[in-house]
Amino acid sequence: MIVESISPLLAILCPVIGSIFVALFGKWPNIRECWTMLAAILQCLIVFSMVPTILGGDIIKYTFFTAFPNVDFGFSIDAFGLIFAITASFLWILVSSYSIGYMRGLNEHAQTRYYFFFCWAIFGAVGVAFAGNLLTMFVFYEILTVSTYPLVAHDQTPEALFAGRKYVAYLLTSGCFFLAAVILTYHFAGTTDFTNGGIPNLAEASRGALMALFAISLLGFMKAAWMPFHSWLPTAMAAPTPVSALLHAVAVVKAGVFGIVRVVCYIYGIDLMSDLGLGVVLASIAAFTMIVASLMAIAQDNLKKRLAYSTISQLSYILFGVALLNPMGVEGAMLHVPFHAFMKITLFMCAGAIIVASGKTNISEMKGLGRVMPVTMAAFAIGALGMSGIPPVCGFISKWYLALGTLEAHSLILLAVLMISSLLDIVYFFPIIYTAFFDTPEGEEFGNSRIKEASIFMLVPLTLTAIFSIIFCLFPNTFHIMDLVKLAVAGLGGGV
Amino acid sequence: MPSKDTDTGTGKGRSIIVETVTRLMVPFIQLFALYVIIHGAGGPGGGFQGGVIFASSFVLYVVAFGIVKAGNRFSERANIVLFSTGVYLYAGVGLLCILFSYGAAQFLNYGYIPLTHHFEENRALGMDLVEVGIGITVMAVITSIFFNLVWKRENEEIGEREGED
Amino acid sequence: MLIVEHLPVLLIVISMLAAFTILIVGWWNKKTSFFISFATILVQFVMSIFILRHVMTVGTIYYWFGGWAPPWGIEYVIDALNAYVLVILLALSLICVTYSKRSIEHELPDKIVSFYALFQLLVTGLCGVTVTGDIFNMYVFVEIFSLAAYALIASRGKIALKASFTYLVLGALGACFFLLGIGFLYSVTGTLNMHDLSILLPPLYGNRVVQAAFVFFTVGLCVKMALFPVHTWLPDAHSFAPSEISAMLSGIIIEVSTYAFIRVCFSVYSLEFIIEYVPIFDFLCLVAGLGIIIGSVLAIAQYNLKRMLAYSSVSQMGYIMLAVGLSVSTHHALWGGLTPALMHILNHALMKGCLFLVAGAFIYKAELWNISDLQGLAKKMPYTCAAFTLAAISMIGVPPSVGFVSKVYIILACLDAGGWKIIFVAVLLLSTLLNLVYFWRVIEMMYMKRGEGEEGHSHSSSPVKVDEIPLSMLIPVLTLAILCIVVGIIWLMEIPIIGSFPILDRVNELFGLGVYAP
Amino acid sequence: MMEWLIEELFAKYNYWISIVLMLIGFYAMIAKDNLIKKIIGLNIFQTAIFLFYISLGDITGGTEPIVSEEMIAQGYVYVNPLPHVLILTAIVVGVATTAVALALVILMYEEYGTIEESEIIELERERGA
Amino acid sequence: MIFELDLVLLFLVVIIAIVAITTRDLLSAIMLLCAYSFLMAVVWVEMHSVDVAFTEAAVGAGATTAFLIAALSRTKRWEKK
Repeated sequence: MIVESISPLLAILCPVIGSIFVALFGKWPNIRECWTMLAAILQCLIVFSMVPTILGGDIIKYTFFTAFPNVDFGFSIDAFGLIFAITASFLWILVSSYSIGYMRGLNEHAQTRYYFFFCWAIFGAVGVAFAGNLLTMFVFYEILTVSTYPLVAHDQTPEALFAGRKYVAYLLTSGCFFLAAVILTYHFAGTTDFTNGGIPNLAEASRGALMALFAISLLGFMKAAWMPFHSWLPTAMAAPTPVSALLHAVAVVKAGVFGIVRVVCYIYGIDLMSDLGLGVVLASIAAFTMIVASLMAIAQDNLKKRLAYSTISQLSYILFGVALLNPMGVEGAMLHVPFHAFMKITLFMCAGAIIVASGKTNISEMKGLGRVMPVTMAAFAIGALGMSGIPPVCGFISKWYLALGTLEAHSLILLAVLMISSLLDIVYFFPIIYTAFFDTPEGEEFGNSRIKEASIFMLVPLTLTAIFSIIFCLFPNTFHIMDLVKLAVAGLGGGV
Repeated sequence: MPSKDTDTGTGKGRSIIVETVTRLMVPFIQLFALYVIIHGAGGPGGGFQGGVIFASSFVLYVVAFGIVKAGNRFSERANIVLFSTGVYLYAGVGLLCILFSYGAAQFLNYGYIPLTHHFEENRALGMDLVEVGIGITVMAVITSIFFNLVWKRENEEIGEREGED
Repeated sequence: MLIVEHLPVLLIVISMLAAFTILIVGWWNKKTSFFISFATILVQFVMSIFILRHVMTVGTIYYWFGGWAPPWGIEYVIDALNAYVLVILLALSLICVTYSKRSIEHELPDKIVSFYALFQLLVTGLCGVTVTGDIFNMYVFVEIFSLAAYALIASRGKIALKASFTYLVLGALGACFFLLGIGFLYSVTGTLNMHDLSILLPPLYGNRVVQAAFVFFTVGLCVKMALFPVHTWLPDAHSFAPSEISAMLSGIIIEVSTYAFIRVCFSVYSLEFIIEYVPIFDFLCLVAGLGIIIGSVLAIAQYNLKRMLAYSSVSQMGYIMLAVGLSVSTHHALWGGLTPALMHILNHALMKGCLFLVAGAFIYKAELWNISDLQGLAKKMPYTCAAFTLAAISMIGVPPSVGFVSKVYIILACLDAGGWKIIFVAVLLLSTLLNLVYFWRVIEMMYMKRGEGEEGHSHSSSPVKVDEIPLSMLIPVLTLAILCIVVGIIWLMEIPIIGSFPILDRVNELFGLGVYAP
Repeated sequence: MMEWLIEELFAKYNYWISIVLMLIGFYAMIAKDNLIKKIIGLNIFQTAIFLFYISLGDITGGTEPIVSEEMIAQGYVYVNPLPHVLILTAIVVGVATTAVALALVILMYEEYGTIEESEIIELERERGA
Repeated sequence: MIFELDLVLLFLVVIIAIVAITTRDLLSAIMLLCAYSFLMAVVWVEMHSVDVAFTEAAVGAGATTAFLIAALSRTKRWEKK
């Protein structure tokens, strides 16, 4: 059933209005940050208020106008969209708090601009989550790209500028492909609405055209950082850490992955995908990315860079799960969206806390850091465990489903890939934990304990996300995530 | 002719014969121009040609007496007023057509201007008026372009105006 | 006759009278010239809106000059196409004239009077081309606005003179070709009225003379609208003219020439001729496609901001001509026919108008000509830079700006046309990327580049003083920038309310374009 | 063959001549370096077009288009007057163009001290560098 | 029209045009242009378009020449090679 409601509009307006107030109160930091927090909390509440309706099996719709025949510009929220929206809006609160600590701790410049575009980035991300069709998604996707540019290039050092340029070049290029994909889809199918089980008319197009369209769509989602189009992500780590945390663990990259899942499950539909044999293509890309990115992560000494490569690898888990084209796989993929977000954001926030507290960016300098920053490093350890898929952290759950999915697909090769990749995760995360806790510190800084834990603004969010990562494992239905995923998967119909 | 060899500004090296002939010729040229303007509706000629001929009389004057003297006789300001007047005459006649017919007739539908009691005569008179307007404009514009081309003003504060049609 | 039916001619007459009034009054008081010009254009703009309303509600306006019936007298015809172009051109003129007040006082203090007189003459010519229904009359008005444009470009002096002269020679050449075309048509039909021509021509379509005339029209107008291989006059002229004139040149003048081309193609000739006898439109598409790419590539190579924008205009003209070229092979009710082309005419006027005015603002403030001079300017001129950014991302085609809408429509038209024309989708996307390269460079320079000695984490503790352009310049710039977004949303929204765009639909209906293929 | 020649080449000689003149003018406009020469070329080009128009309106054995009622009644054939009106307008346009062009040339001479296009470009390049 | 006269005049026009654009002395080029216009006017009279011929004689041969010479007086007489 379809419920018309303005709550999506309200949710999307929160960051817009927030951004206006942020700009207006730019001269008074405290008030400015209050507005950010307020907008974040309000948005989160509105998003959560939609959960019961969706769980009741309804779809919330809000249409602005009809842009083309059969293409509305508007929102249509289903279970999968809501998962992403919950993740983004909930984490925004935590990251806002974290940003306050981080930006003040480092005494960064142009903070008003930072908060302003932060709001717009969330606007884009939640818009992508809510979008009811490809066109709407494209609009918000591009807004997301443009509004994150000032965040990536925030430092305005030549290095940051280069990162920003690379970022924009990659993502707007992919935006062109996305646009082409939108228009071609419309041309072939007559609509771009996300439909459970795929758009029926699309199957009428020729096989070659559909394959080409799929390739174009994939290129359109370079935000998913699949190899070989990943290199913008590690470069973009020049951004301030909260930006990396929220945008490069949650909003931007997840928007890309989210888009691919949308295309696979809701535009093509699983049947059509397996008919065309595209699942194998996607799975091989994902598998390749998983392994190679993990290997590259091992080689990094810079903590943020290592986390970035880890992100690339983990994002491909989601693609991998979808590419399996069976319920278990898709379920694992969808679960991995929020779970990975929580774990990765923990890791990034820890990295940021380390930078603020000690100024250290390289892993080799962190010997014995766990002794002076126990809370941070403990949270980091939890995140790392989760990444490697070790219980009792939520990464375990999603990986479990993914593994079940490979079994259901009767593909031992893929299972092997998954296992190898998880093993590699352990290989690049455990040395960090070991270095932090068990290596003997060098130099005298630690002795004088000049390094302390970071401020409470930063510590609380990262502790919270770490705790949530564990809770998600023990009670996967927190925030109704599990229910929503089940609902989304059940709705896919077809061969699922 | 104001070529490089003759200094047009001061009128140096001018000849008494040229001056006298010019003095004699100018009125006749202008008379002829007026004839051409008025005669335009029924034969070769018209406002435009007449205007050009009229302007050529000033060109002749400049050639014979030098630009400074000519410029004093026929100032820039007078020129502008004249050619604007011409345009006003032309457009005004057109607008009067609309006005006098209370919007029933089109622009330049001369018959409706109550100059006489006959529609056809009105039309002919209206046309003549328009021709006169055009003649004045063309004369002034051509003269002014010529003056502007020839005259190298150093200290005078007159904007460069290029040819309006 | 209703008074609104007199408006087409009054539009021209008051504009012309204003030009001369400015000259006379300017002798006594220079300051008044601006106000006369502004008031006139404002009145004209209001008139054009009434005309548009009349055309849309009642129907086409026919005006017989001097009461002479068409084959003998000059006829003014206003249908949906003219009315649409008329409103756009007067709106942009209004914005440019508002902007020009301070900038002309600053740049050409001793030429104020002649500037406004010529500007008014330019507007007269442009309006004249738009309203006339007589092809020779159109030629005359084309020449009037061209002459005014040459003089206006030259008014800046120095290198602009050279640019203006080049434009003059090429423009005169184009006009001569146009005149030859008219002569050819006249020789076979004996009439100059467009409507008459369209009735008399069809039996003669096989005639070589008629075909040659069409080619002459095309070549002549292509020079005037700076289509790619004959665009050579454009970069110099656009970059050295005073900024408001650059905005007019880029936003209106070449568009009005495009209008003339559309008029000749579809009102004088017909669809049948273009499709069956001289299938030139496919060729135009190719040329336009090349123009899109080459214009963008050349724009990347520029370091002078206005010159970059000028090359970008070459590429944008390609967009419009591509859309015109596709118009005969598309059939969809929404993006079929001339809809994308006309849409982009408005969109380009908004975007390029804004960009050139902003470039002018930089020159006004501190003689900043080059892109590298703009370093960190966003702090000093926040609103101007914001306007530039809006217009620039609109050029790149970020939704929901106007650039995005045109791009989507043209791509849909390419797909609709089908066949080999699908390659233009790739061309358009590639051009988007190239646009991205050269506009992003400027945006980055304005916002992100730090000035000298500002390296590292210095927190701009000494805030840069905001030093904006005067309000009378800022408001036009911001208006255009905001319109870039608002109009984009309107384009996207208009469709469901009335079914489609009434004006553009009317145009397509008029020319029998974009009909659903049975 | 001979007939064709007479038909196509000879009988329409004024069209051919007007084309030749157009080409001469075109050549001067494009290829000449001197700005005044370009303007002269422009004039030649325009006048050639006018010749073309006049040829269109001309009728063998016609008279001037200045007629009265009784002349028409007597069966006088007069040449088509409309092209003439057009040409008048076109001449106006032509002279205006020439005037603007000359004004530009003079201003350029004051700026650069030359009226050769290539020299102006060179000077400008030196200034830019 | 008189066919022979016409032809002679037209050929003369062509020759004058060619010489006008080739001569290096701009003053003579201008005078040749004047002659060109005037001969053209004669041709047109011959073609029964008196009105246009009259205009061309006044404008082409008169005003334009005057303008060109005026311009020449402020620039250079000789074309460079």
